[in-house]
Amino acid sequence: MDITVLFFGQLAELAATNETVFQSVIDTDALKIQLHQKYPQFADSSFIIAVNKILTDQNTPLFNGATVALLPPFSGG
Amino acid sequence: MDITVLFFGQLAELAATNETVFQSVIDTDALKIQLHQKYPQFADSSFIIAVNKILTDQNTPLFNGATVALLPPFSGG
Amino acid sequence: MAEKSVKNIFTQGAIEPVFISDSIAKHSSKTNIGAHSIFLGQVRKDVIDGKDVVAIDYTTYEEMALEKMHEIREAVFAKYPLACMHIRHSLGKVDAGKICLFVFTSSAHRKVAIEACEEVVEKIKAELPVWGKEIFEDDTHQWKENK
Amino acid sequence: MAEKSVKNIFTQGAIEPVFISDSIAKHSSKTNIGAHSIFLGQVRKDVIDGKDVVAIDYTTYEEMALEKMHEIREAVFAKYPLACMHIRHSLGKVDAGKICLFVFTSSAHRKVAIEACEEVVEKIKAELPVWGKEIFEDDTHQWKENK
Repeated sequence: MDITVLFFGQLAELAATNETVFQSVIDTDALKIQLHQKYPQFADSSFIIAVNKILTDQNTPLFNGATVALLPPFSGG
Repeated sequence: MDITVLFFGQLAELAATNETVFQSVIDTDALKIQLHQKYPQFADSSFIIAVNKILTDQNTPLFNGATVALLPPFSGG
Repeated sequence: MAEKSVKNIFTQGAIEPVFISDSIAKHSSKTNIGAHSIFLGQVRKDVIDGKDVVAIDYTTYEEMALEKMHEIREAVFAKYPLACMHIRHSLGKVDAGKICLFVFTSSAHRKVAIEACEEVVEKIKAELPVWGKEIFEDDTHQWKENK
Repeated sequence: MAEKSVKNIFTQGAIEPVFISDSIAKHSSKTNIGAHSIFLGQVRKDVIDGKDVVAIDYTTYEEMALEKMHEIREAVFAKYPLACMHIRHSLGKVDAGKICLFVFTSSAHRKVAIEACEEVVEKIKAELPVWGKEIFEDDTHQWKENK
């Protein structure tokens, strides 16, 4: 089971990449734990999560092939 | 004593001139009466009056050299 | 009354889009600006009693209009922390589809620019001694009234 | 979701004033329009901790941003009787003094054009996944946050 994780803005900078793949994460809560283990530099960063481009603010199950985007506060315009 | 009267918009069209001179009118109420005598075609027209470019909605004394403008409803922009 | 700072706002005929882009471009050196708000009035081809409006012919009491615009400008600058304000209004004939009014406000932040622009537009419509004569396709006309 | 009508809104680098005037000029054949409202975002040379911001570098989650913009567009068209709406947002580096956002709404009457424009600007600021990196004169940077 592959979950693609996309990083944007400051998180892409902190992760030093735009994208990575996680395996065997059943939901977004589990993903967050793994993210903070793999990227301790995210500790001070706030972000919201989109699963397949839909924003979610609660724990969301993940399936093979899901794309999870980590979105820091927006600053367009 | 000369009072210059300026016509604008529809009133200029109805009067067939942009400007005329009245003599011996002591105030704007007296002027209105003379205007309606001289230009009966103004009967259905609404307008406000500016004396030396200052709008006035009450009777205002007129002095030699005053300029009175008859302003139909504005429609700029 | 600071007569010397009374600026002309009138242009003969339509306001060309390139005048607007030139005006925008001039602000690139004002790097304290973060937001511009622009309002443009365009002559509508209204259908009145079955006849198309093909143009509006604008006239004004110029001396009074410029003094009034000066007052409006001063009042809006006193109320809002604006960086700039530019106004153009057409006189004479403007064909349907062409621009007859240009109001352009700039500020550090968007709220100020947007609110000031709207306020200036409303004041121009309500307070400037300007008259529009709607000209129909058959050369008849009627006098416009602002709502 | 009507995928086929999702329009691009992104432009590499600054939005040039001539793009804006071309966009305005294209509306002269739409003679049902009486009012245009335009908002422009311009990159400010803010001073932060004693250093000048010389540019903002914009990135986006493009696929999601275009879908979100499509939703915003549909919602605003459903709410207001607009004739048109055009949006451009910069990506990549935009120097201080240059235009990074162009929102352009048109309607028969001014209130609709003005309110719709403001609403679109607010939604873009709040809802579009776009990030601005403020670049300082010494090549350091910080990540912008919208207020």
